[in-house]
Amino acid sequence: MSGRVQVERMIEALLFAAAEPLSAADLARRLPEGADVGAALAGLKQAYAERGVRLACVADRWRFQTADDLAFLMTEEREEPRRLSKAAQETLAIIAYHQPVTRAEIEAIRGVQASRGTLDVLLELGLVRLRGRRRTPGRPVTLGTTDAFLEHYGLSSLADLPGALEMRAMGLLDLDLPSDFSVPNPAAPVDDEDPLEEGDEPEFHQDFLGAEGEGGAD
Amino acid sequence: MSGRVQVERMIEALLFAAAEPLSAADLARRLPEGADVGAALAGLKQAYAERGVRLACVADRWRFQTADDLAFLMTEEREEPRRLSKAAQETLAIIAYHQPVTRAEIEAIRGVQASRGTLDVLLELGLVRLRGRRRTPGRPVTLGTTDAFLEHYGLSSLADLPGALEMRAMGLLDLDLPSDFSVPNPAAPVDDEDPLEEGDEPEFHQDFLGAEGEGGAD
Amino acid sequence: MSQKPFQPQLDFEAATEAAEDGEALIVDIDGYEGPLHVLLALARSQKVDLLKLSVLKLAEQYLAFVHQARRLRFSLAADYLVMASWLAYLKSRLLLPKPEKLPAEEPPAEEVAAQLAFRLAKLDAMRRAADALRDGPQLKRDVFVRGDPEAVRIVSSTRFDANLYALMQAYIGQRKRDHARHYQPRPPEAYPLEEARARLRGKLPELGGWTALQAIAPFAPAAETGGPSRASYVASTLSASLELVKEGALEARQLEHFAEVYLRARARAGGEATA
Repeated sequence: MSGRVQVERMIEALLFAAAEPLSAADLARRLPEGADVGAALAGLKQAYAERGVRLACVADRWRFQTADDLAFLMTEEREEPRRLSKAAQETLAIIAYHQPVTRAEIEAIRGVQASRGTLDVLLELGLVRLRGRRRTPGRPVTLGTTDAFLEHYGLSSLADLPGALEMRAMGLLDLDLPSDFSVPNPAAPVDDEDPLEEGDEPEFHQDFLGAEGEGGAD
Repeated sequence: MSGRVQVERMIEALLFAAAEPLSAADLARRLPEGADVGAALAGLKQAYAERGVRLACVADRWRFQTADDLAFLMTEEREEPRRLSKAAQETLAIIAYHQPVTRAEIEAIRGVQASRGTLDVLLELGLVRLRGRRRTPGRPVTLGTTDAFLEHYGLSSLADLPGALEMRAMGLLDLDLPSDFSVPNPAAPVDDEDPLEEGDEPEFHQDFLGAEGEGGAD
Repeated sequence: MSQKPFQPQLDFEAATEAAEDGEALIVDIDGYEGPLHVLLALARSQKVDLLKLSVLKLAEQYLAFVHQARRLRFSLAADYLVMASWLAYLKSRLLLPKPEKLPAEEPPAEEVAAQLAFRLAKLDAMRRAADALRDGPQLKRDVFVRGDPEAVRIVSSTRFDANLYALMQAYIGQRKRDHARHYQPRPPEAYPLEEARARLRGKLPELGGWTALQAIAPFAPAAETGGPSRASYVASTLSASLELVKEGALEARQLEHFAEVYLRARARAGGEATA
């Protein structure tokens, strides 16, 4: 009988989409007048008895949950970053546009100290690399982006990074910025940088972050 | 319980529990070696075809979702969606069907200048993304749709866009207008437009994720 | 097309006015975004395959539309008028007998008409596609995913969310902040003199013997909690002690420059000050 099947379908959808378990009364309120909620719940419970998902009643409220015997499937948790934190995103943006850039320069633009966790994440994801050393006192290590960065963002070269014109076209630049506002060209040749030499493997945390790098503060 | 049924149960449980769609590769990684994920997914899709919850493939990944004929029940779950303006809808359609497409090309098709706000909204909502640059003079930035777009409209891939095949057959998706075409358009002259290049097909996953995208590469 | 003289029979008053109003390009006539959208709407009313549409009829309809719109005193956008004059020209070419020789680089009028029809068909296809997308099942409007996923988050870990627009936003956001940033040093907090005086007065009974100033001044609280520095405590306590010395409540002595200052309560209050 199709009326019964339809009520079962409705309950199925409602329980599936609900953010929390629903009582029979909750369900009845949202179903067409006269629907036999009890019978439909019993029917559904039966139908799902052998499946990977079961209909369970906890404290008089109903919900779908995965079958107990499959719990082993649900244990694995992968802690891999899918989305960059705001700090990492911002740092990556600066490195991309201002490369080669030193840590001090990143901090100058961001107005906060570069946290160690942020750069670690970017290095670990392979989006950022140590490029060389600036030919200035102290020979600070410079950072730049990697080929993986270009791949991820679908760019064929650094020259493809959208510049000020495109930012304006997308409405990202407002009029309140000074007229001399410019975005550097990351593809331009650099003459004050030495490539990292063979054997010059900067101790990242020492050379770049200094001793005081905060522990992953984002 | 036969092996096939067990695999179906496992997939069922995983997809129910997951907070986001999972690809066949994601599933295979979590299932016992040698499980026939494809057959099990097909079987599940069949089993759920008439139910209140259905198995759907969006952006090449699988998810359970409520049957669309039951939308009327879901008043409490419905989020007031940001309504796209007609201009934004049309722009989104042009980007979806013509990608990768430049702003000038969108304007050429619509015959009006893209108003500020139209593209911003689509980018902001994450329905559209910057894909790269056209390899033509000026190297204009190209636009394309995102996975979120496919998920939102329940499409398993760009090939599923309604009517795309016929439109392509009729030449309606070609970007180059017939030769010598010259409707005057003060807003966006089209005579400096170059056709899409060979090999610049909207292969979404390839372009976006590079070699290690999607598949079980981890 | 500039070789041929033609009179579009239109005056450009409205366009001029509109331009003066600064809204020449954002004019919205009956919800049409631009001339092409008007043409499409008119073409649809012919109810034929768009590719086989009568451009002649279309041109007439459009000219009538623009005429009507102008009479209703809409401020008419330049685009509409350019399109109108172009269509009037195209119409005249379609109607006139073909000249023996076409001027160089001017395609036959029929071809131009066909191209216009094709272009309208393209826009129409996108309009229909937009409608199809809008009317199809949409997430959170027609279909819903699991409302309460189980505690285990199963994420597809190989996917990395790289969004160029977000990257640009992140960049610009910082540069803007950079421009807006001002240096605002926080003034150091000082140990108020009144407080130091009151405290020292309270301590007088304990100061029977010579006691080092350093030992009397309060110690700064643990770092990071704010509050005055140790130096401020010492300085304020010294100032307060000098006042008490002047009042005759206290004696102070220092053996040499930079040596420790010692303080002692005077045996009897109320005498003359000691140097």
